[in-house]
Amino acid sequence: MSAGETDVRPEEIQAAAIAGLLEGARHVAVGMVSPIPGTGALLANERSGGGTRVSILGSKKTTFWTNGGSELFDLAGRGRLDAFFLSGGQIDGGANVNLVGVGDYPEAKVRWSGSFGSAYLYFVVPRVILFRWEHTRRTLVEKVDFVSAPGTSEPGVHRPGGPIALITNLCLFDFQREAGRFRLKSLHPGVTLEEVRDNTGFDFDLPEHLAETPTPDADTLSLIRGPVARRIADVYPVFARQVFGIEPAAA
Amino acid sequence: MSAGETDVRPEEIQAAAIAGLLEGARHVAVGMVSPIPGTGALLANERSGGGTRVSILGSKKTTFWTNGGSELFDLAGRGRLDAFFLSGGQIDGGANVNLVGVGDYPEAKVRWSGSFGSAYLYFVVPRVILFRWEHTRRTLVEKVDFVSAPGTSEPGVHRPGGPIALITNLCLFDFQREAGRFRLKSLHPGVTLEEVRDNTGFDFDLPEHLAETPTPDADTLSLIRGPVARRIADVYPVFARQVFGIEPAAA
Amino acid sequence: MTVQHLADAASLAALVPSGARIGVTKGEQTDVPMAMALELVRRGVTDLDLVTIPTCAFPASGMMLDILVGAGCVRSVETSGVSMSELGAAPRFSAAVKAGTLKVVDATCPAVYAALQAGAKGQPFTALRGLIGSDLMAHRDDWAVVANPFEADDPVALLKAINPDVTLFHAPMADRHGNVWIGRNRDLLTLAHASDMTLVTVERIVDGDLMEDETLAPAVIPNFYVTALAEAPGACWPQQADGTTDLDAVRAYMSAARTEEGFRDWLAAHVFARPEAAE
Amino acid sequence: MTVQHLADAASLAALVPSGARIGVTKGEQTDVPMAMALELVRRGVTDLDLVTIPTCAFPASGMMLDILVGAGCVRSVETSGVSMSELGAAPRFSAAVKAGTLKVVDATCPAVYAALQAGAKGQPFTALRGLIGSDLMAHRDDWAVVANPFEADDPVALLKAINPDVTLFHAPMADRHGNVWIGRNRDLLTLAHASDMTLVTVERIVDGDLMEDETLAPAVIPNFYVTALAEAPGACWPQQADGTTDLDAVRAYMSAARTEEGFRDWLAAHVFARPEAAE
Repeated sequence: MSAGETDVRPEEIQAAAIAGLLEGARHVAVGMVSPIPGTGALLANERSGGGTRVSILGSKKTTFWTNGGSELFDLAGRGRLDAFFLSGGQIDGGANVNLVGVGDYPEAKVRWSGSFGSAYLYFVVPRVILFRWEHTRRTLVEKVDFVSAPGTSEPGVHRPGGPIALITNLCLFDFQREAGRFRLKSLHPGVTLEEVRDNTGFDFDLPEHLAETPTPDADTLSLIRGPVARRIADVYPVFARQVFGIEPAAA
Repeated sequence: MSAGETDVRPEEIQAAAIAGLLEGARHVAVGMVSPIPGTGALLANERSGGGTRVSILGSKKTTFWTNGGSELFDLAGRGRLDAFFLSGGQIDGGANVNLVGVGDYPEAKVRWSGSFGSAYLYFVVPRVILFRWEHTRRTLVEKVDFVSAPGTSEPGVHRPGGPIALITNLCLFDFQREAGRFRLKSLHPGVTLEEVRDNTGFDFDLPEHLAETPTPDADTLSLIRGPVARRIADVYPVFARQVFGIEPAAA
Repeated sequence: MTVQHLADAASLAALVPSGARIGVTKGEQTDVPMAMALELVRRGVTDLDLVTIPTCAFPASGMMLDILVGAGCVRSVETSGVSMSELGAAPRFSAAVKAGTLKVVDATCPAVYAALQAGAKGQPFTALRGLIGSDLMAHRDDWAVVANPFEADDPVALLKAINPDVTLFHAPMADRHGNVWIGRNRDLLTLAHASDMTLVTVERIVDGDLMEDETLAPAVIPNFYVTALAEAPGACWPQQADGTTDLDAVRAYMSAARTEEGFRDWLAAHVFARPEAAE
Repeated sequence: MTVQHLADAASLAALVPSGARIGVTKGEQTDVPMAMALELVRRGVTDLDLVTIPTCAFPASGMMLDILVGAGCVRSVETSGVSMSELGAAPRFSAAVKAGTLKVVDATCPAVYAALQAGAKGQPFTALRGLIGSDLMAHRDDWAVVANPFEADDPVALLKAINPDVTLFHAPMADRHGNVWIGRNRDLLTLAHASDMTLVTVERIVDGDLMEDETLAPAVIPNFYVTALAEAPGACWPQQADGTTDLDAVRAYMSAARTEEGFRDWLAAHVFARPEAAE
C-alpha cells in the first residue's frame, strides 16, 4: 500500500466498490440525496470515457427528461436503465426493502417518507444496488415491517431486474437471486466478520474466500479527487466540502 | 319565402341543419375534408358568440393540441368533445359505419382509406352526426360489409356517445338509440318521401309529422355568407370559391 | 370554457370545495401553489383528498402538504413520498400518521404517473409492470392483478385511473387568453388533462398569444384546460422565481411545526395575521 | 448510446434491415422521411412491417407508403387510414390490397396512440374505451376484451403495446450532440421512446446545445433516444421546409402509379435514375 493510500476515506472505498458494480452499464440513475452512489456512478462515467451515462435525479445538469417525471420510469420500463440505487429504512435478508415505516401498517411507530419508485424500478432495472451506511440490527432486519419492494418474485412474474448487491459502512454483500439470500463478498478495511455478524439482523452466506474491499489505486483516487469531486460538488456541495474539501464552481 | 331565400344553395340548408344539431355544444371537432360540417360548426360558433368552440382537424388555426395526435381522442375520452362528424363508404340502418371497403374482409373489391378514429369517437362523443351527401342504395345499405364502428352497443358496454342524426343530400334522419333505427326527420326542399325510399337501402321509421328541412332565415344566411364563409375559405378554399364565390384572405 | 382571470390566489382558492380531490405535483420545479394552499387554510376547507404527482418530497412541496395536513384540511393523502428532502421529515404529516388522524394511501411513483396518464386519456385503468408482491399492492383496492391476455403465465398489475377534481399549481407565465406556459414541467399538462378543474397562479401575464409562438407553443397548456388563473408573483413561496427555494423559511417552519403549539403559532403569524389575508 | 452523425439519408437507411417493423407518423407536420424511404427502395429492402402513427393519409405520407408498397418493400401495414387525403386514394396500396399481396392490419387512431404510448413506457398492454363490437376488434389477435376489475359489468378492450424496431422521420433541426427539436410534433417523441432505433434526417444542424435553451428544450428529443441522424435539407420532399407540400409532385406520382408500368417508370425516373442514388 503506498503512502498516499493510507489516508483513503471510507467514502472513497465505497464509491470505488460501487463503480466496480457499474462496469459496462450504459445508463445509471442515482436518486436524490445519495452522494456516495453519485460519486461511484460519476467515477464509472469517468473510467468509461463517458460510455456509462449518469443521471442524478433532481439535478438539471445531469438529467435529460423532456417528458415529465414519468420519463425515468418509462425508459427503465424499456430496458434503458441498467443500474439504480435503493436504500431503505429497513432491508431484510430477502432483500425486501421498507421505505414506509416501523409498526403494523397502516399504524406507524415511525413513519418514513414513502416508497418512491422502488416497487417498480426494483423489478425492471437489471442492477439495483442497495446501500445503507448504518449497518445495524435496526436497519438490516430479519423481516421488514412493510414490503415497499420485494427482493425476489414468484416464478412467472416479469422481473428482468432486481438487487445485485448491498453496500454498507462495514461490508459489501452480493445478492443471490435464485437462493434469495445475501452472500458476504468483502469486508471494508479494518472490519471483522464478527462485527458484521453482530450488527446484521439477518442470516447470510459466506463466500469461499472472504476478501477485503479494495482500496482504490492511485489512478482511481486521482479520478475521484479530481474530476469526480468537482462534478459531485455541483450536486452535493456539503458532502464535497466534507469529503474532498472542495467547493462547487461558481454558478 | 323571401326573394333572397329562393337562391339558397343546398350546402347552406345542410349547414344550417347541422348548426341546429350543435346547439349548446361547448366543443365540436370536424374531421378533414368536411367542408359542409365545417360550415355548420362555424355557424354554430358564430351564433353562440364563441360559446361553441370548433376544432377543424388538420388546420393549425382552429386546433390547439400541444400533446400530439392523441390529444383529440384523450379529450374526447374525458368528455370534453361534445360533437363530431362521421361519414362512411357505407352506412346501414343500424347506423353501423364502414370506412374500410367493399367485399369479404380482408379481401376487398374496393378498398377505402381506413377507419380513422371512428371505432372510438363513436362511443365517447355524445353527439355524432353522420353525413353522406351521396344518398343512394350503394352508400346507405341494409348491412355494411365491415363494421368500422357499430351504431349501437350491447347493454353494459360503456357508451356515453353515439349517432344522433344522419344528413344527406336528400334529407335529415334522427337516430333512435334504443330502437337502433333511423327515423326520417325532414326532407330537403323539393325532395319527396318516395325519392328517399327509392334511394335508401335500409328500412327506416317515419315521424308523426314529416317536415321540410328549414331554409335558413336572412340573419342565418348573412352569418353563413359573411363571417362563416370567410373563415371556411381559409380551410377549404375550393369549396368556398364554389359555394360562396370568395377567396381566402391573403396569408 | 372561457378562462376566468381572477384577481388573486384567494379568489382561485374560493373555487375549491371541501371534500375535493386535489392534485399537486412534486415541486421539483417552481410550481408549488403555496399561496392557494394557504388560502384554503384561511377558509378552513376540510376533507381534502390530496394526490401528489407522485410525491411531495421537496422542501417547498413537503412544507405545503404539511401545512394543509397540520391545519386539518386533509382527509387523505395518496403519495409515493412526503418529506422536506434533505431537510428532514414533514413534522405535522408524521404526527398525523402516528396519531391515526390521516389516511395515507401509499403508492409508488410510476404507478401514480401511469394512473394519472390513464386519467388524462379518460380511460378506466392501465397496466404497469412491477408492484406484484409488494405490501403497497396488498393495501390498494384500486390496484389489481390480472392475467396478460397476450402472454401465457404473465400476471400484470392494473391501476385504476386518477382524475383529480381540482389541480392547483404555479407557473412561469400565461397570456391574456389563458394559455399557460410550463417549460419542461410536463406533469402539469398531464394533470390539467386529467383534472376537472385547473386553477393556476402565474408569475406574470404576457402580451400576445403563446399558442402562436412556434417555439413556446409546444410547452403550453391550452386555455381549453384552464378553469381560472391569476397573476400572483411569488405565489410559489418559499420557492422563488429564480428556481431556488428559501430554505431558511422551510427550516423555520419545520422548527416551529415540531409541536402542535408551535405549528399553531406559525399559522397565526404567517397565515392568519398576514395583512393580505384580510377579507 | 452516442448518436451517430451520418453523411446522408442513404447511410441512415443502410441501418434498416429487411423484416424490420418500421414506425412512421401521419405526416401532418413536416416530418415525412421520404429520402430514407427511397433509399430503402433503392436497396431493395423487403418484408417491412409498417406501423403508421396512426395513419398515412396526407399527400406526402400516403405517397411514401404507396411507393414502399408498390416497390415490394412491405409485408404488412398496420394503419387507421391510408390515402393522399383530398387528392384521392393511394394507388399501389389499393392495388396490393385487391391483389391480396399486402396484409393490412386495420386499426383505429386512438388505439394506435394508446398502444404506442404503452410501448413508450415499456408496458405490455393498455386499456381503451370503444372498439367493442367493431369488426376491427374481431380481426385483431393483439386486442382483447376483459372485465374491468374495478367496476361490475364493464367490458374493456386491452391493446398489446406497439414497439417498432425502427422509427424514421424528418425534423426541423438538431444540434451536434444529437438532440432533435420537434416543435409541437409530440408523436415523434412518443415514437422515439417506443422504438428500438430512431433514425432522423434534419433540415439543419445548429450550434450549441438545444437542451440548455429553456424555451427549446421542452420540445427536444434528447440524444439518448436518437440512434443516428444526418443533415439532409429537403429529405421530406414532397413536403417542403415552409410547411407546404408540392401537390403537383404528388399528383404526377398518382397519375403515373395508376398502373404497375407507370409506377415502374416513375421509380426508374425518380429513384433509380437520380444521380445521388449511385452507390
